This record gives sequence, C-alpha cells and structure tokens, in this order.
Amino acid sequence: MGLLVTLAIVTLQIVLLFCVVMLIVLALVWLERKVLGRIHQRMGPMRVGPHGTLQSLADGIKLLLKEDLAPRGAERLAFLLAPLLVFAPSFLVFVAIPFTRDIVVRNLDLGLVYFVAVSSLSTVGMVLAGWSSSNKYALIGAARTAAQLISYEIPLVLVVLSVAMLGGTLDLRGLVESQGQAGPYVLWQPLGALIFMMAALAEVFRPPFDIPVAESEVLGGPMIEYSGMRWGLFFMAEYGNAFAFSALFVLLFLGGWQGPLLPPFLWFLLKTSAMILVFFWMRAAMPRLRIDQLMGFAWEVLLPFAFLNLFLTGVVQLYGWPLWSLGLLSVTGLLALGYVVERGRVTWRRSPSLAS
Amino acid sequence: MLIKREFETVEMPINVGPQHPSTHGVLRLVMTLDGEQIVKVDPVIGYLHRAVEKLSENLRYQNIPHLFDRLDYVSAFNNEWPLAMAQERLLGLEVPPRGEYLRVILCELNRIASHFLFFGAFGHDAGTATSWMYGFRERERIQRLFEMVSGYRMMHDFIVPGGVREDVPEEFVPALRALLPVLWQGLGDCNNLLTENEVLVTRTRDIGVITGEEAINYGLSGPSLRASGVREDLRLTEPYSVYPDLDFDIVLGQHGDSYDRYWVRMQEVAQSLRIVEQALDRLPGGLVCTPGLPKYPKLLKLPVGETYARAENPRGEFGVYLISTGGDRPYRLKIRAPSFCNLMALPYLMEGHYLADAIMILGSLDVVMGEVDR
Amino acid sequence: MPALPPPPGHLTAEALQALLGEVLAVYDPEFSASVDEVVVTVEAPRVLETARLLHDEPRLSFDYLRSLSGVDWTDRLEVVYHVYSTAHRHRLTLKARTPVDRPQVPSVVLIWRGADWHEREAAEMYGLTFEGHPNLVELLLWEGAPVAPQRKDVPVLSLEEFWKDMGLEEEEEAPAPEAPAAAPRRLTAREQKQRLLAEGGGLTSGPVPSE
Amino acid sequence: MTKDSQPIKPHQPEELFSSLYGKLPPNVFVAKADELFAQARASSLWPLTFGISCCGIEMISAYMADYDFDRFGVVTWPSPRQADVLLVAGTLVKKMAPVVRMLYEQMPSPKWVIAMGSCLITGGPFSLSYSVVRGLDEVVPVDVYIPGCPPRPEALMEGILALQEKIKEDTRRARRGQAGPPLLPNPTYSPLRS
Repeated sequence: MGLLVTLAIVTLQIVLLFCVVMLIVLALVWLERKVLGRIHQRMGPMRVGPHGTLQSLADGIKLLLKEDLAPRGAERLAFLLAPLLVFAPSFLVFVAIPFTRDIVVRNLDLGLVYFVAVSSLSTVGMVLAGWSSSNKYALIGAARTAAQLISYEIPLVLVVLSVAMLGGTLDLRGLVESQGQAGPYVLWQPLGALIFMMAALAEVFRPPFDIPVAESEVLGGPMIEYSGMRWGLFFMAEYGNAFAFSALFVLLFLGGWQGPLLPPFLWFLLKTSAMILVFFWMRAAMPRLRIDQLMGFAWEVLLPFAFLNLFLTGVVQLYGWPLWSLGLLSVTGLLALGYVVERGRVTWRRSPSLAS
Repeated sequence: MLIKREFETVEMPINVGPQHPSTHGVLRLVMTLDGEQIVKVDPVIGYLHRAVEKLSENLRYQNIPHLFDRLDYVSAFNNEWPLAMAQERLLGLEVPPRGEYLRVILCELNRIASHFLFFGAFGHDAGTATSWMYGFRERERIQRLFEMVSGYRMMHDFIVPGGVREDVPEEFVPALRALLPVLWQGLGDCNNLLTENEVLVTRTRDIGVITGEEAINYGLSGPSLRASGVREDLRLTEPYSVYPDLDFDIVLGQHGDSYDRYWVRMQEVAQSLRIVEQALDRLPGGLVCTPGLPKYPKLLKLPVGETYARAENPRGEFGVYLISTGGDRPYRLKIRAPSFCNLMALPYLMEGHYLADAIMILGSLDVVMGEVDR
Repeated sequence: MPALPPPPGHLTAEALQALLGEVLAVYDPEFSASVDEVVVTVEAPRVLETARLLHDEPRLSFDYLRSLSGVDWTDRLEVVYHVYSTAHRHRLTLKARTPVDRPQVPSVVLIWRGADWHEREAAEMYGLTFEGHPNLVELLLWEGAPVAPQRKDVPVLSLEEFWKDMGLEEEEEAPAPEAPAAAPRRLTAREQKQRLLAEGGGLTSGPVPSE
Repeated sequence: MTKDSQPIKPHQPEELFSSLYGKLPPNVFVAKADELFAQARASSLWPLTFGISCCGIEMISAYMADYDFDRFGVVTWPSPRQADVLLVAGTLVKKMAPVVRMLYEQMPSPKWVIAMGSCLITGGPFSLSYSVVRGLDEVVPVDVYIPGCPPRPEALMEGILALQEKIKEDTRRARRGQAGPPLLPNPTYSPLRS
C-alpha cells in the first residue's frame, strides 16, 4: 500500500513537472518570437489570442496532428527513438532544479553533478538522429553536434567545479544558501560566469553557437528529416535546455531565489528571465561562427581561462584570502580574455594585401 | 594541431539546392566533401531558364523591357537602361538632361535597394535574421518611392529609348529629399550591426580570395571585381549619361576576399547616396523624353546595325548585344548578365574551403538567379 | 568626379583598326564598323590564334572577355566576342564565322577563363561545337529539351497556339492539321562531337593550345 | 526524384483533416474538437523557405518588418518535413518541375499549396517560352492562386487569409458530410516521363 502511494505521488509529481516544463517551453517560444519581433521592429505573433499568447499552443496542436513520416532509407528504430533520447534529458534536469528552497522535485546532494551529467546525454540522441536519418545534412549536423558538445563540456565542468569549491558543496540548494552569506558568486568570479555563459550558449545550440542546427547551412542539422511531434520534441528540448541552463546560471552565480521584498519564486523567475533575454538578444545580434573557429575558441581560449579560473579559486581558498581578492583577480582574468579576443580581431589579415 | 595523424577519409558527394535557403534562388551546387572541406564543386544552373533571349527576339521593341525587369529582379531600373541605351545608339538619339538625371537618380536608388537586400541575405547566410529586417526596412522605403514614380513596386518598365516614360510626380522630389537622411541613418544602423562585427569578420576574412588578374580572367565585374583592387567602374571608365559630372569615388577592396566584397558593397551604398544627393540638387527642368518620339511608339523600327551597350548594375556589367536588321524586332538580343559571369568563378573560389565558407562565398558574390539563367 | 582620363596605352578606334590591320594581317581579317566599336571578322578556325594575339600583344592586351554570343544568320553561324582591355581601356568586337552544317569553333577557354559558361551556353543554344573546351555539357537546358532552341528555324509559340494549348479556345471542327514533314533532326553538341570524333576530327583536329 | 513516382492523389477532405467524425459518435464535444484542430492548423501555417524568382523577393518582403507575416503565425522552415504550406513563388520551368513535385511529396500531410504569381497560373509573361511550365497545377494540386506579377505582399497576405478560411471551411464541410470544394483535376504531368 505504501508503495502504491509513493508511486502515485511520484507519478503526480512527474505529470506536474511535465506540465510545468511544457508551460515553460510554450511561454519561451512565444516570448522569443515577441522579443525578436521587437528587436526587428515588428510585432511578432498577434492573431492567436491576445498578442498572440496562444500561438505556441496552436503550433503544438498542429504539430501533434501532423503526419509522422520516417524516410524510407532511415534506420527506423533509431530514427523513432532519437527524439525521445533528446527530450528526456532536458526534462530530467528539471528534477534537480530548486525553484525556491522548497519548490523542488528532489533535492539531490550531488545535484550539480547530476545536472551536468544528464544534460550532456542529449548528445547521444542528436548523433543518433543525425545518423539514422540517412541524410547527409543530418550526418554533418550530427558530427558537428558531437564535436561542439564535447568541446564545450570541459570548460563548463571546470567552471562548475570552481563554483563548487567556493560553495564547498555540490548541492544546488546548499550553493544558493552559501551565496546568501558570501554574496552572489558573479561578483567574485566574473570570469567564470562569462565562460559559463558562453559554454551554456554552445550547449543549447543558441546563436552564435547554433552551428549544428544552422538553418542556412545544414537546414536544421540532425532534425532535418523529422516531422510533426517528433520534430516538436527536438524543439521542446532546445527550449527546455535553454531554460535549464539559464536557471543553473542563476543558481550558481546570481544567488538563486534570494532577494529582497519579492517572494523567492518570483525572484528566481525574474533572474532566469533576464538570462533568457540575454540568450534571445544574442540570437538577434550575432552571426554564427564556423565549426573550426568555434572549436578553436573552446580549446585555445576558453579552456585555458577556465583552468585559470579554477587555479585562482584554489589559490584564494588555499591561503584563505578574502573573497574580494578573488573578484579582483577574476576581473584581471576577464580583461586578459578581452585582450586575447580583441587582438585576434585586430590582427586578422593573414593574406598580403593585393593592392599595389 | 599538435597531433597529426593520417585518417582514411571517404569523399562524400552532397547536393546543395535548388531548394536551400542560402542559394539565393534556385542554384544547385553538387559538392564533393572531404569531412567538411570542399574538394570539388560543380554549379548546376538552368532551374530558372525562361528563354528571355529567345522570347525577346520575337517581341516588338516596346514589349521587351518587361522581360528585362524580370532578369535581375531586384534592380529592375538598372536592367532597362542598357536596353534603352542600345536602341538609342542605333537610333542616334540624344536624351534630354532631365531624363538623364532622372535615370541616374532612379538607378542609383535601385542600386541602394539592391545592396540593402544583399546586406540582408549576407547576414542571413552568416546566421542572423536581424540583417534581413534592417536591410528590407530601408529597401521598402525606397520601393515606396518607386511605386510613386512608376506605379509598381518591383517591375517598373519606366526607362524607354529617348528618356523615361513620364515625368515623376510633384511630390517625388520632396519625398526623396526627406528620405535621404533616413537612408544615411539606415546605412549607419546596418554598418553598426554587421560591418565591424567580430564574428562576421572572422567568418569572411581570407575566405574565397581572388586576385585582380584572376578576377579579370574569370570575367568578374562590378563590386566583386573592385573588391580585388581593380579600378573598373563603367560609370567612370567608360562613362555614360551624366555620371562624369557627379562627384563620387570608386570603392576598391584590397584583399579580394568575401569580407572585401561585402565591404565594397556597403561603401557603394554611401557613394550612391552621394550621387543621388548631387543629382537631386542639379535636377534640371524640361522634357524627360526626346521630343517627337511618342511614349512607346506603336512601331519602333531600328536601323540596321549592331551595338553592345553596357551599364554598371549593382552586380556588375550588364551588357546588351543588339543586332537589328531593320525590323520592329531585334534580330539577336544577347544579355551579358553580371551574375552569370560572376558565378563562373565559384568553383575557383570555393575549392578547399569549408561547407560553411561556401555559403559565405556564394553570399558575397550576390548572384540573382533570374539573370543567371535568363 | 570627371571620367577617368584614358590610360597611356589607350588607342582610338582608328588607331586600333590600323594596329589590328598590321598585327592580324596573316589571318586576313575583315574590318567593319559597328556604331561605336571596331569589328574584326575572321574565319572560325583562326579564332584561337587571333584571340591569343589579342590577349598577349602588349599594345592590345585584351585581357577581359565581356561577352560571347552566338548568332544565327541562317546561312552561317557567328560567334561574337566582345573583348576589352583593362589596362588600356579600349574595346573590340571579334567575330568568327562558321558554316551552319558543321559549326566548329575553337574554344578560347584557355585564354579567357570567363568564356567557359558562355561557350557552353552558345553550344547548346546554337548547336555549336567548341573544340578544346574541357567540359562541353548542357548548362541551361535539361534532358528532353528542344535542340538548339535559339536558332532561327525553331519557332516560338504563337499566342493562338498558346490558347489552344491551355484549352481556352473554342473547339472548332477543323480537320486535324497534317503532321508537318519530319524535319531532319538537328544534332546536339554532344552528338556532333561524337560524329566528329568518329570521323577522326573533333577534339583532336583543332590546335589544342598548351598552357 | 523517384522515377516511378505515382500521380499525386487530389485532396480528399477526409484524409487531409484527420477528423474525429466517423470515428466517434457525433456530439458537441467532437464538433468543438474538430473546430479547435482546424483553428490550430489555420493559425500555424509554416511555409517552406523557397523562393524561385521575382515573386520570392516579394514573399521575403512579406516576412519582413513592414508586413510581418509572423503576426499570423507564419514562419518559414528550411526543410519540407516541417512545412505545412508549399509556397511556390516564381516562374516554374521544366527543369525545376520535378524538384517542386519532390518537395511536395516530402511534406507530411495535411499540406497545402499556394501558387504565387501569374507564372504559376498560366506561365505569365513567359507563357510562350519553350521551357516554362504553364501553371503550377500541372505539377502539384494547388489550393490558393495569387495573381500578380509579382503580387504585392498584401496580396500574399490575402492569400494566406484565404487559405486559413479554406481550412476551416473544409472542416465544416467534412462535418456536414459534404464534399469539399471543387477539386482540381488529378495532376499527371511528370516532366521525367513525358
């Protein structure tokens, strides 16, 4: 009987979480179209519901009712399974995200490890999708996905590690609470925050790092052959991931739900929305890089600086220096990063000038 | 790379287009890829071959311009001009000054509109949709003026032998004067968005380099040729119309890469704006079309002869080779389309680059398939 | 900005004609006048040497091929080259005549790379053969397209036929028009090339330029 | 292009609109669900990113800030698998016809076709040419024709609205058991076979 009750509660939680994730995704899609519209000096969706609020719902219903096609040359089982493998991890990470101190499905002691581990599982799904579609664009997209995700996983993990060192715990709730005493870590680790931000953009395929799914090159990459709701699952996974990584940024660097006056849940949502807006803004403002430049950036710039970040944190902790010294060092590192990038831009002519 | 290992790779043929967002129409590229590197590329064209030359040879002269509008459909005024020029040369017509100035104003505006469209498409190839919006915002403003002039947004059928079809409406000049500062502002916006953008520079620098000699040998023309540092602009090197009276510069690139081709076009917008400003200041009164030549004469017969008329289009040299045997229809009408000739250099430019670069190279050539396939 | 002044080596039309008469004398060119250009006509087999001379002679240095057009004069075919010198800024029209029943012209691809697609287009549109062209295959047309559609004896559809085609004309009880006598089928460029090869001519007959 | 591709079946409202009718006993709930489906489909028409020639530029204009198709929920996707509407814009020539046919076949149903411009109705200014297909309906079945050369973006907008109306109307007709609107003859043109 006890087992049954537990099962019922767990099922209820899963359904509830699923609803929340769906709601978040629908809202994000709508928000992105509106925000992009504003940046583009246009309206965005207007016709379905007031200010187009029901637009994503209409899209969802339509996708559900579309024909479910599998190409003749496709590896059928893998083809049908792949979207689930992509969507499931992005759904699973929500289990560990504490929206506030109390609103959390399961607060895990190793929440941070769980998050990083599970979120990188979707690579498998993407590669599987690209390979099983028997489409060359999809294959290229899959290869790009694998390369990009593996490269950016490493700086991401290094930065996460240095935050964990500061907080002294891998528990997300504990990390947020430790920021209550020390102040948000973005003040003490601006370098880490920036690296995390860039790596997160690459992890969720947002521009300027949307190379695997680049519309103008590989036509959507691994999901090119998917139709209807299977394609919708990729779509939902992308936006779910975007939200999850924004939430993680808020938890690690912006002090989570903590803030004056407003209720904690609202604070969390506000901070996450701000991060999401940065994601959208990047999409509107930046062209995308090329895959080898992207990888070069990860291995030659981000990785050394992530190590530097880790090293600085370690030194400060080892000698027990005050936190503001870490902030100072980190800002220096930030300036160095800026210098490296800027120098790359200024001295960019490799071929000799043709003009006489 | 520290570790070098020889892998055995398999070359993969891949088909880009005719339906692909980045092929600017219905170009098809059959590529052979080694990983993501292009080993060989073979452009396949003809997916928009409408036989304009054949049709033109069976149409009366007054019916041809509407086919020409649809060749390079983003710069229709510029297409009509060489055709009218060829007929004028055979007839020995002089165009009244107001007609010439109106032609210059309209064609330069069309060049600006076309380059703004290029800006949008190039940015989209690079991965940002915002450039589309910014480029088209300016283009729409110009098109509203065109509609005021010719009653059509894209296909104008306005430049006729002897001048232009009719005078511009009274409100055109004030509207254009009001528009010019807006266009300068819009150009500034576009430059701020992309021109110095780090990612775009990284993406296009040293991509698709062609030297001046090679570019001449391949028959490139227009901004694509000038980006390689060749001082060749038909408006000044073989001057026609009133261009020699106006003060503007030939913009030259230095490296002949994709970025320079982009940069030259953006600079040309500024030069065209200067031309429009001056032409507007000097716009004389009087007739717009040679007297005695009615608007679209029922039967315009050309004397026997042949001529090759050319003009500087947004994409390069647009030439019309017209042979007349004295009838009311051309005996032969060959169209030398700039995009057709620029596209020929594509395999040379692309080979050895990555798939993503190929998109940028194609974007930087700014081809319009309507005039490639004709 | 006034028009750029003519560069040092620039030749006027008369001077150009005089110089050409001197340089090209061995190829017995015919000079004629277009409205504003010097026109030189040579027989088709001599085009390659002429073109090379035009390109390489420093006083001429025609390094830019503007346009290459085929023209069907019903009794003969012509290939018209509009060339230009970027160094001296003078221009010239070069014409090559070839008989209609065996239209062969040497390819100038190795002199001006820009001739590539122009020649492919002229070949399929006029049924010409360009000897020495590396890749003379269809460019604009498709499988099953009409053969050499730009020639004058290929009619363009009339409006009446078009209406009939669209089924928009009222049905008349007219007797079905007799099928026109099957015209001898024109050979495609490829078939002509094959025929030439079979006859021991074709690609190897012309002077294959080496570069 | 598969050489042995069969002629495309003409639209049948029953199969196009996976109606709940006939599967469930008719009642108010089913009727409302059907209407919801039709509304959702009409509100989220995603065309393929596909412009052939001049009309393609006006089509792009319609997506841009001044006209903003996003207001109607119309956004493009580059792959036919994710598209609902085949918005063909521009002259269709015989070399291109098999490609358009293939794109149509690759799209999952329900799918609709908009023919934009005179060229896709009769061949437009190029109708006398030897290479132009005289009308898109020789290749794929067409739902909405938009005349003009090229049509203004407003005309394209009108076409999209007409298509939305058609989708809803088809559902209503299917519910009443009526046949759909008069359908086009079965297109049998296949450039590769002729």
